[in-house]
Amino acid sequence: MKHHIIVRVISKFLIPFMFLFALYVQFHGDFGPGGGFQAGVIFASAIALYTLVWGLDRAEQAFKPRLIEILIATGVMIYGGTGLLCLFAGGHLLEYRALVEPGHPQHGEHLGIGLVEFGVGITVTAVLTGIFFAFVRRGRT
Amino acid sequence: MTILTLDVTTLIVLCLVLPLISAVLIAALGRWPNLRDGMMVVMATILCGVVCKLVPLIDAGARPELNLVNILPGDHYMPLGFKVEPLGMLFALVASCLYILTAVYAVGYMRGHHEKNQTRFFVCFALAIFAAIGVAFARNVMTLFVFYEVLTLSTYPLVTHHGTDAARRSGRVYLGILLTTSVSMLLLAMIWTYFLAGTLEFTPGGILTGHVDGLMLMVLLGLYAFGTGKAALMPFHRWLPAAMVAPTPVSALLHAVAVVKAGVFTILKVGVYVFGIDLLAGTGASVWLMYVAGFTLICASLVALSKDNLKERLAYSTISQLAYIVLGMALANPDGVLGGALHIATHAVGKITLFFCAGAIYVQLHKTQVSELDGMGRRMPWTFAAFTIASISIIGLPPMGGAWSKWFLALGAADAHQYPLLAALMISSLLNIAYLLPIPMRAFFAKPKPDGRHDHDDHGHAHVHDGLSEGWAMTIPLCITALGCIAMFYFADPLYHMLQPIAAHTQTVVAPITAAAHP
Amino acid sequence: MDLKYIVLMIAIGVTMVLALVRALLGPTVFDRILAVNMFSTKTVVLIAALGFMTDRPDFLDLALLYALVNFMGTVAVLKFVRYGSFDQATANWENEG
Amino acid sequence: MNQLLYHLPVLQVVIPLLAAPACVVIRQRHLVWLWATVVTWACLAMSIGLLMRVYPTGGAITYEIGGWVAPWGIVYHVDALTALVLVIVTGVGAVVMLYARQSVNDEIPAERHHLFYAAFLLCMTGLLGITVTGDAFNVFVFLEISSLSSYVLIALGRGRRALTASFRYLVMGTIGGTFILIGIGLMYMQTGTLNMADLAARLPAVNDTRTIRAAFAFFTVGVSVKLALFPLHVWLPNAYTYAPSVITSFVAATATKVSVYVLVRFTFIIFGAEFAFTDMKLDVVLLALAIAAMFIGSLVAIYQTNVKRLLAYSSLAQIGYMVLGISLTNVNGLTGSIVHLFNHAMMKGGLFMVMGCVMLRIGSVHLRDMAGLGKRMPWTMAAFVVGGLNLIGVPLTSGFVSKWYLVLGALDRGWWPIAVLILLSSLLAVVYVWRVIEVVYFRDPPEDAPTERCEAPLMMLVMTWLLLGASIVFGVWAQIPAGVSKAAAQMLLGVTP
Amino acid sequence: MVLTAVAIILLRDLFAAVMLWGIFSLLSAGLFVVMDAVDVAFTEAAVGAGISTVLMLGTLTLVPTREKATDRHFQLMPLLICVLTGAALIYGTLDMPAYGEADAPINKHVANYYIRESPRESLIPNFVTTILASYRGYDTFGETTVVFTAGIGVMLLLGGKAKRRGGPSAAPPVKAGAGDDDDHGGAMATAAASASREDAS
Repeated sequence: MKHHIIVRVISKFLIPFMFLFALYVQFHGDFGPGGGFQAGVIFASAIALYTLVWGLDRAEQAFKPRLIEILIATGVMIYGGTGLLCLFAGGHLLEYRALVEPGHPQHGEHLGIGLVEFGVGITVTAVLTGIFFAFVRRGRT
Repeated sequence: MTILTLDVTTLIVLCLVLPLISAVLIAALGRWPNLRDGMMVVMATILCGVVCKLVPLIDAGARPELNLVNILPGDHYMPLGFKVEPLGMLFALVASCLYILTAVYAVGYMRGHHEKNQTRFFVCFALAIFAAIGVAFARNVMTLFVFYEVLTLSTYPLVTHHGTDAARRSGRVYLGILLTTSVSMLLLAMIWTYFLAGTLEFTPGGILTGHVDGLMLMVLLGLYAFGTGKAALMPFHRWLPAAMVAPTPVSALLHAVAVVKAGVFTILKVGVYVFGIDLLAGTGASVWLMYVAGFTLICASLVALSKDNLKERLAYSTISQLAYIVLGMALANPDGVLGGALHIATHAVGKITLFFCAGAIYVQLHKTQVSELDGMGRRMPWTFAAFTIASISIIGLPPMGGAWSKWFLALGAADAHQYPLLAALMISSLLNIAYLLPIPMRAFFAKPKPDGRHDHDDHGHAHVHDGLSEGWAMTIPLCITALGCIAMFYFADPLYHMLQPIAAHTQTVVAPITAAAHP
Repeated sequence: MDLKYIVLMIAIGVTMVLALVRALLGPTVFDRILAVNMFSTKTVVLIAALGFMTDRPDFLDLALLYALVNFMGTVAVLKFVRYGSFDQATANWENEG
Repeated sequence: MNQLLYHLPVLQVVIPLLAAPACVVIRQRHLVWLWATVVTWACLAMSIGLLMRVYPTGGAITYEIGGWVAPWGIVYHVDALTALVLVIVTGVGAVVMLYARQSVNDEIPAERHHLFYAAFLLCMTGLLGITVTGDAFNVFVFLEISSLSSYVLIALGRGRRALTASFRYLVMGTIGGTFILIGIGLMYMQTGTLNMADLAARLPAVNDTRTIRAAFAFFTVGVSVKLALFPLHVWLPNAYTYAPSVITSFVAATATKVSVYVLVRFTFIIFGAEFAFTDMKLDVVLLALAIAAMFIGSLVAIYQTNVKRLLAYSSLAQIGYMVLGISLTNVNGLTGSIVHLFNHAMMKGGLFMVMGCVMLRIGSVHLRDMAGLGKRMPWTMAAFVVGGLNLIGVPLTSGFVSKWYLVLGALDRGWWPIAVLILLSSLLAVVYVWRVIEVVYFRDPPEDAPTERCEAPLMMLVMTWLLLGASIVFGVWAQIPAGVSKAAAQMLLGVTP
Repeated sequence: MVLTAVAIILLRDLFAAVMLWGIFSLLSAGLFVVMDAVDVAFTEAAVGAGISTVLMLGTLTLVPTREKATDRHFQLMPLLICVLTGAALIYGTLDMPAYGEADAPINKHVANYYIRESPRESLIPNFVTTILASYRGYDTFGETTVVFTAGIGVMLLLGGKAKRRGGPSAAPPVKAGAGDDDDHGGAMATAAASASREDAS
């Protein structure tokens, strides 16, 4: 089965690129299409590809189940935390302009949107990875 | 003693709370039967005393009230509360007095019969009394309905006490009919009344005048009359014979103390305080009810005649006697209503005696059929003497209490120019004679049947009769109630006096309509 | 619209339809996989071309995304077809590789 | 503090929402339980606080999320009706949480407790979010949260049948959700807005378009699936029967109530009573279905031998009452409907909790295994009697208050046969409740069955009684629930009190 | 697209159905592109073509790839419901404003405000992002929670090594694409994904 080498080489080449692209989608969402959700999906796809090629055990060394659980929670908490932060800063929930000093609402928007998109990205990545791992693990028996 | 100085509200509270406390204590003392039963009788006596304390006040024209809680908000004024008036006072008096005797008797019966689950039995018993007092003192239909249902539910375990298949089946019939009628008709009638009149308070002269008339009034009356399943108006009478599977003290409770009396009391109370007898008389809405009642009382008497089982015969007799009371209300004139109200008391005393006797006969002789009683009078002379007295009272002959109530009912029927009903009353009384008197006659004058099995039974239980202390616990109550039958003839005046306001008041309110009603 | 774009669109369209037909008809699994793969490649081309035509550079992101994700999808499909599991045969694979 | 009070409407949802991921992080199962309990009770306190702000003053609170005013952003809207439903959800949630500990220990593997409680909190979050939002699409979002979590939670029940039950619920629920989404989408098409108040203002202008009629149809059918209105109820019985006891109590007491709330809110406030009932004749449809539900639900319940399933069918009938009240479209009827949301939550939650106790102790809720249980678990079974009386609607129980208003509503509308039917159907309740009571108290257990006392753990018992006791208290003293419901009904119908 | 959808339903071979599903997703992405909704197409590409195919295949690794031959008697009810639903949808679209029409309500009210005001209120050129994360940021929060819920759900049902459920009870008849034990995760992930996708529209 030597020909698997093709898959492995290409994967090795592609996976970093996918991560990079995911980061691009994550942070470029302000300007082009995409955002946290799509970035998360691409991240998860990359991890899935890694798992497909190198197997679950190696993938789980990098992404331990416990870590995935915490990441899932973290993403939501980042999102909600941003919202509450706005609230404690004197605004309404998710009122990003409250995050920065008055007079620069647009900066506040930018900051807030960046933060929540980051939260979305983390949660989506972790959830999809977690689901994928759960399936693969279940198939093992 | 402090009770002598208690104010009237406290008295009402006590009337309601005492049976509840009694129930709790009975449950708590379940492990010590003697203590439990003694306590129960003591509590019953105190209760009776408290109720009696109320009587002079009511007699003097006081109408004490007690409001617990207003259930619904704002414009829906519907308090859960109590207000004592003569009719309720009478019912409470009957229930609480007879409760003492029934309690004593029940102790004797349950022990003599070695029944299981005695604690549950007595707890439910106390709860039933609580519910009966609640029904008696209810200030509005709502409160009355609440306690009516409590009464149904608390007596259900009594009816199914034996837990056999037959008992369960009867329990189903009992609960089925009582709940079905009350939930589907009485409740509807109640909400409808509220919808029409905007209140449910019992008010002298009624609350429906001017809100409804014609056919709707008849329908509403029908909903009340048939919805009160406890009044056992035909065709909703089946539960009463079915409930005969229960131990005899339960039958006494059902027939005399609480259940059926609560039924007819409800009908009387609704007729007087919700419809107002003038409205009924004026519109003639209750005429059909008179005939239903008349039909029931003749029919039930005929059925009673055909029953050989003693308790069943008495059950049908009760159905017939209840119809008298309903008839009294339906006549919608003072004499009729007074007669009906009085009949609650007189029938209660009479019927409880009969059931006490039946129970005593069952416990001592193990006889359930009338035909087996030949010659037993000599064995239980006191019991059969009491039976005779009570029978005469039920039939309505002087010098027994029943004479008065039947007299007034007959007057009422004549007043309303309902001569067929007058005839029905007379016929039914004759039938009463035919199905009641032969029982003591056989017992005293017929020769015992030479049946081996019976001899054996007699022998075995003669011992019980003589030796065990439970015997007197049953005999004494039934003697007392028998004496009560006689006493009610001679001392009916206070009762009559107390009840007078129910009828008197209505006479003065809308007299012209009454005149117009009779062509 | 310029004629060359129309020709381009028609060409891609016909290819996609042909791929679709192959994917529907089968008959072997590999026919389908290849057809789907081809179909997705053509989608990438189509999107890129559309982006070029309408002067929208964001479409390139989209095309890029497709290209990347498709690779992962194809690997997954192949592994499924070959091993019937995403994990089971990994050990062998490791040893052989 | 004032600051926090101002944010109460949104904190009500966000706090349980954020508490869910916190559960996953905490992980240690006792701590997670404690945390979830504290959070649910805090939620209850918040919703009571909200209720006190809108009742009896009669005001409504609006909260702009993100500071964007309607219709540009999403707003939260709290009025008397909302606050009542919030109290229902958080109240049942709080009680169930305290109850949950032993039951969950018994039914869920220990290593998944943290996820279980997280899912539970999410389910509650979803229901609260649906209730409190003033934005049509936001309803759908939170509907998804609550539905997804309840599918999972139901699937956790013992035995494989929980899975098929959950799957069926998933299929039906997804169809329902999609229909709701289509409805909202069509409305958006014609109005260009998603804000409820804005929709209400803009819809009358386009009422006669087919798009809005289709939107109405889709939306109503979708919600009917979610609230298990009679012909669309097929997911309900199995889901309730096989779910873990705690979940059955919670979901049965809250989920369908929130759906009824959504139906009420959309028909009366957004589409408008005139469009919904005069143009679309929704009242006739609902009336027919409600009556069918009342009778068929009760009749089927009579023949059940699994008590949880019996109660599930009884829920179906009770939902019929709620929908019936809506179809009466008058103050009394609607009051009955709304107060029944509250009352039924208490009684059914409590009854399923009783079944949870039974499940814990004897491992079955089958009627034949419950013979003679009245002696072995007297307090638990007494609670069942109380709940049963509530279902029947005996006076002084809260079920009676609901029926009172419903019958008055029917009489107000001049539909006295409906009044009769309402009462007749409660007779069927007598039959199915009594079947259980008879077995429990008056049938002797089989010879080989154990006879020793096996009362449920104190905490479970106390919580069960708390709910059922409340149902008695609010039956005797219905000022608050009936008052709030009446205020809500008047608000919905635009009647000035 | 219709052809593909019908084929997916009719096919018994679940694997082929998954493949066609991929094509269906590509086609719809193409449709979104044509409708000028790049963001939606982007999401569809990422989810539909990529991860959901993999997850469905993941499901197939756990269940037999051929659908069980349930008795295929003609079922009128589901068909009727489908036809009714379709008819209602078509009925609803009859009065709908034409796509892209400038004075359709959808383009005049809120959306118009977003397009006009969003550049002023935030520095972000892609107003879709602004809408999703700020104007309707709370919805997106909700959607994130939906995804979170799906994750929790799958872990609850599939996670853990211990096999909880024993007992070889017969697997109940299920619909296409569904296994018995593990379909929830897949279906839920799909549901979550589709929910999120709707959000973008």
